Amino acid sequence: MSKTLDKKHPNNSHQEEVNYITVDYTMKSWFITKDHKRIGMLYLATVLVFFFVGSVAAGFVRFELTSPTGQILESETFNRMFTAHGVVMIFFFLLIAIPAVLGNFFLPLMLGARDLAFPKLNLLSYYLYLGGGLFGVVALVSGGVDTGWTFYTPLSSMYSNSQVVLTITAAFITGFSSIATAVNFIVTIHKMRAPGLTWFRLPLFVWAHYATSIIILLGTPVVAITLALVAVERLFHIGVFSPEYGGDPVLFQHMFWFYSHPAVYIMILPAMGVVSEIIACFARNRVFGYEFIAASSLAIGGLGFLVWGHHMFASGESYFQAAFFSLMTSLVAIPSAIKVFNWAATLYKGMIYLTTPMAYAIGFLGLFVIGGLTGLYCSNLGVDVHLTGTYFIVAHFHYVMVGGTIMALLAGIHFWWPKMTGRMYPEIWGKIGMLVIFSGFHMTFMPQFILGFLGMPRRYHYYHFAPEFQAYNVFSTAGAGVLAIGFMIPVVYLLLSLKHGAKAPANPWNAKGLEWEKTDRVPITHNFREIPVVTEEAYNYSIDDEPPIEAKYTKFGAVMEEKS
Amino acid sequence: MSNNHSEGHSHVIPIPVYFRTYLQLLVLMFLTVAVAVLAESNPSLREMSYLNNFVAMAIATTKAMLVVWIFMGVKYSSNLTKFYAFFGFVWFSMMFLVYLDYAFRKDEINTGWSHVPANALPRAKGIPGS
Amino acid sequence: MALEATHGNQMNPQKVYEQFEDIDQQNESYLVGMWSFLITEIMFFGVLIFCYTLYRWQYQPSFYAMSKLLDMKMGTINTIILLTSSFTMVLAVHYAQIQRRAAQLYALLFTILCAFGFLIVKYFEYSHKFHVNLFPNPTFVWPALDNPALTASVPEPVAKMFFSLYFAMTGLHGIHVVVGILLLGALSYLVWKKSTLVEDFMVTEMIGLYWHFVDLVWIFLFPLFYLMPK
Amino acid sequence: MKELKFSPTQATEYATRHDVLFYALTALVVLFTVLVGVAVLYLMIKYRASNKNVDRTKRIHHHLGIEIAWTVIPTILALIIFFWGLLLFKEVKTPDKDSSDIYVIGKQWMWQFQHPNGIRENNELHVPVGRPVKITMISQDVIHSLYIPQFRVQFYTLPGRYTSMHFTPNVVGKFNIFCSMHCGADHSKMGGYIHVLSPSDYTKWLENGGNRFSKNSESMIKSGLKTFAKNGCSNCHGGADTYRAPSLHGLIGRKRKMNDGRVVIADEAYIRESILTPYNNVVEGYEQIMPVYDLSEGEVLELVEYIKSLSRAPSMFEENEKVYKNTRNHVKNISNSGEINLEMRVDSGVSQSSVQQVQHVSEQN
Repeated sequence: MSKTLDKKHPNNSHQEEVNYITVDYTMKSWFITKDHKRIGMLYLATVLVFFFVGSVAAGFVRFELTSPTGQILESETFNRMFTAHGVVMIFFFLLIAIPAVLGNFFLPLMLGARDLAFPKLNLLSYYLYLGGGLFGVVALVSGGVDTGWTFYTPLSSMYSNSQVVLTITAAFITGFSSIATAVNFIVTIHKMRAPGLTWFRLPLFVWAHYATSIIILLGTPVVAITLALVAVERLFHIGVFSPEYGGDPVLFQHMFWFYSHPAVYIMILPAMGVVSEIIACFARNRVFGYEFIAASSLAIGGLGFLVWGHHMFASGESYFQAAFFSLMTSLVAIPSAIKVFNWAATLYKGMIYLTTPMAYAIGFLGLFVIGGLTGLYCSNLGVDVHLTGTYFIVAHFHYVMVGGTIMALLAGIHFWWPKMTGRMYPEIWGKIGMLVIFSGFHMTFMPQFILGFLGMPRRYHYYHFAPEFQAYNVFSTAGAGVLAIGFMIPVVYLLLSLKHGAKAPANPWNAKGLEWEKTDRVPITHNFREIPVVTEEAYNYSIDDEPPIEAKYTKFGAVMEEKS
Repeated sequence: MSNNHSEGHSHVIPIPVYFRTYLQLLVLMFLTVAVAVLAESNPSLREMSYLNNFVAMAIATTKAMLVVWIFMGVKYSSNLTKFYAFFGFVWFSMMFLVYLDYAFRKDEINTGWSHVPANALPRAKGIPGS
Repeated sequence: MALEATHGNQMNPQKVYEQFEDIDQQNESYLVGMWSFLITEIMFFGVLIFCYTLYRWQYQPSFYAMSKLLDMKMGTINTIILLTSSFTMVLAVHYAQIQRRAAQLYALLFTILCAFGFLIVKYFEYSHKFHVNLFPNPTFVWPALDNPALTASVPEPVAKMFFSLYFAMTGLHGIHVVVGILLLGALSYLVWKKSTLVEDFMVTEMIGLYWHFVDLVWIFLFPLFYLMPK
Repeated sequence: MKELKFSPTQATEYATRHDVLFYALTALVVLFTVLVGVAVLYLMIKYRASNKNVDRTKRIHHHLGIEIAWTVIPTILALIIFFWGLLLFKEVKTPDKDSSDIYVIGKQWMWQFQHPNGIRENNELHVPVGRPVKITMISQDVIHSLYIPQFRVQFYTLPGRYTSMHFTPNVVGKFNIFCSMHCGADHSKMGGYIHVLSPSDYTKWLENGGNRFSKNSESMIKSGLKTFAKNGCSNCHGGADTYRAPSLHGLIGRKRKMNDGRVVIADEAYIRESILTPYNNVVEGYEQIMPVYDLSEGEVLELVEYIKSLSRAPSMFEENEKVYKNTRNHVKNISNSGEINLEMRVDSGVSQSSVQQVQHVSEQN
């Protein structure tokens, strides 16, 4: 079970191997593919485009804020910029990134399945996403939207002059893409596990995606119909949240956050799954408290639905409800804390290799711990009345979402890059990139905590009446520059590695798991030559395992076969 | 690869079972209409509005259960399908936590909009003596 | 009948797709997949039903008065129509399982007929509401129907709210009925053409589940809107 | 550049108490971050693969005791923090009995403050130091949020509903007012200053009629009384309960039983609702005969202030009766000549066009 095919039969690098990439080279074969791996790669390319768009908008916002009176933009344009940043990053990047890219690619591989349960639905979900994204781009091009990504009524339903309906349509369609993916994942996890792969042998990545899918299933339709009601209110004057109709705008916030708070867990749970995989692999140790991490995923998924009220402590919601939701929010921190402690304990007596994926995973820990703990301020009734709606919140959720999700996405991409593309990337650049991102991140968002405590409201364009804000804003913008450079580094060397990277062996990290041990160097179209049978627990690592490949073999142009 | 001796799938339910369910549904529907009409016409019953509400929703729920259980075949499906069939209904009830807000907003009563279109409402000017 | 019940699947033409191991796994996957999709539909309508209960709780007397503007007879007729269509739908599934294509086709066509019947009744209801201008648009007329008692007891914003919810909920349900007609129409066409695509009864079963769900929603909408007690 | 500030001024006692919790939380966050950070770094270094000299035998992968420990301890800490926050929240939601009222209308993109004595200010608010202030707020268009960082308080102003907040400034100075809820194009311009004045300065300011902003000719109570008389409220709501309507004297804080069985405590929101949507609250024993009045938020606030004044002291009631009698004649004279247009009246056609951005007549002020 420990030896892979390739080690016995080293690849002849000149001979063309048939895998999911080389099986067909036509454009058409990519765009009508039903192969989950190809769809995953399509998703990867698309989310990166949206990430770029969202980052440019963020760049404008940060640049604008270096001066108390703004730099180049009008207030209306500024509003459209931060809304574009929020909408694109959340609806088209963060919610999609890990599940649709890594989940799509690796869930069937980890389960020992030939494909997801419904491959056509999977392709449809990609095109829904693409369609939603196009609507989003059209909305951006045709003037953008200025309500903030939260679309609070009655600003969005009655007062805004921007492309609210188009943007909502985009989010609505993308929501259905998420639902299709979630249905696919749930069915696949339930029904398509390989023989012997019991629930408690599943990789934690799968557990995390299961919890995520359930949240998507239960939450997404709620926000979809809520936003649709706002659009309908604008178009046909059928209003449910409009004060003009006797409605209550706070009800919109209830319904919106009923999904949008759990949505945070849609972003962070898969990230936690990725980190569990990587830490176990590079500590050469079984994950400490496997059951607790798995259960805490489900606990986060369940409790995550009972905390939405903490977005509205200052909204005039009833005292009783505020207290209930504050309590639940304090408690939802516990499962996350359990995970962090268990990851740390996994390192104990480990055989730790600080490879690039591991570096990113540790970076994830560093950012997520701060992001998670600052959530305590936001859950707290007393403190939140001061902090809600300020930059403190902005900093907090960027620590969770950017620090958590993006670091984990990068970690995952680096971890599985050899499997996805069959190429290695240069280790040294990987670590440099990670360091730049990590420090740039702190530079950008640490000052925002102080800004928030000082009382700078979010979404402010001018602050000439409070000059003490400027120093922090300038520092934050400088950090954003570092962060931007940091994000360039992996993009550059990963793209270069496609051509110049050393050819990766089937299992360069000597990792456990069906996706590493039972597949070809790059998986074939239906993943496995024969359906594997699982006989052992997940993460059955030992210190006697062969180490991951050494850094010198990962340089551009290196030849991998030297190793064997 | 098709196997024709499988146990777990394609329960062919005899038509009388369906027909009986259909009749039950119709009876329940007429019952709920009858209750509503009766409650409307009878002033003494009209006072018991909560009871009427309860009856209407109980009948609706029973009808829904019949449809889910027999017509949608959940009765004959695996436990997994049963779980997913009822999970949604259970989770939907989570939304009613919002009542925690509205039921306890003592000092902050939700009211209408002050800018009610003037032409649509009886004007205060018509009051004699002002 | 008992014979059919035991031997119905003997000439099973179900095809197993390559990602599945066997037909049981495939069928179960479809069922779980469809039900998890229906969960999203439940939450979808759930939001509207929840908003409705909340506002009805807040404006109970007005909502009661407004519900008298709806036609209970039409609502009842529509309920009967949908229940009947649900029944013919299960017949279609039944005949699909035992491979009686002609019977299946007739059952499907009758179901479509019912769906159109539902829409026609709905059309009369809607057009009446539009005619007396009860659609909450900027030209919404209140008081409507020359009913001074109603006007005195129900303020315009609440009247608008009631009809907003009425049109939003029945409208969304109507859209589902239209989608159902499209699905059933495509299915009937394929059955009529003896297409191999629909030899597998699961296709009919899935569309059936969807159609029953549409019925299910109406089962709740009917008492909520038409049979409102004071 | 000014020197770096790390925390905003504490301008109320509540702010001090708030900051204690804030810093306690910060200590907790730092403690756990350092704990996890040090543990991870220590383990990373100690168990690095190149270090062959550590004991890696007897690995453990499950330990129920440890799991329970690190579940229970954070839970307890979270609960402590929660209850601490709950106490603060109770404080920030419960105004002092003897606080003076200030009314706020939020609109795109300005704050209108209204003192009971009739002084109106836009985007600036003058309050005396050391006296509790209760702010009753409403929005005229979208959701805003009145935020004063130095007082550590903010609450939404919602369209169609009163919210309130309160504070007792104890530092003389000038502090920022922000709108912390995104409210459209000029969201960031929707700010201003709150001037906390010493008692002597405040008196001076009052005497000057609120320096550069025009003082209304009459107090809010008087304006409210005028509105009251103009709309004929007094025809039914007199000094005592009549068969047509209950009296409004001593209304505030009293329990009212509705004819549908609800018991409601009469407060500002109740009064507002009863004026604008009388059909929602019909007191037990009365018929729904009160019509719906079309009033601006400003007028409603004045009415609320007037009706509240009816409950303050019996002597005030008599005084008001006197004033009322005088003004009724006065109002009658005016209303014969034409309709009174109060300053803060809002265009009532607003709600008819909801797609386009509605232009309010805010420039009046």
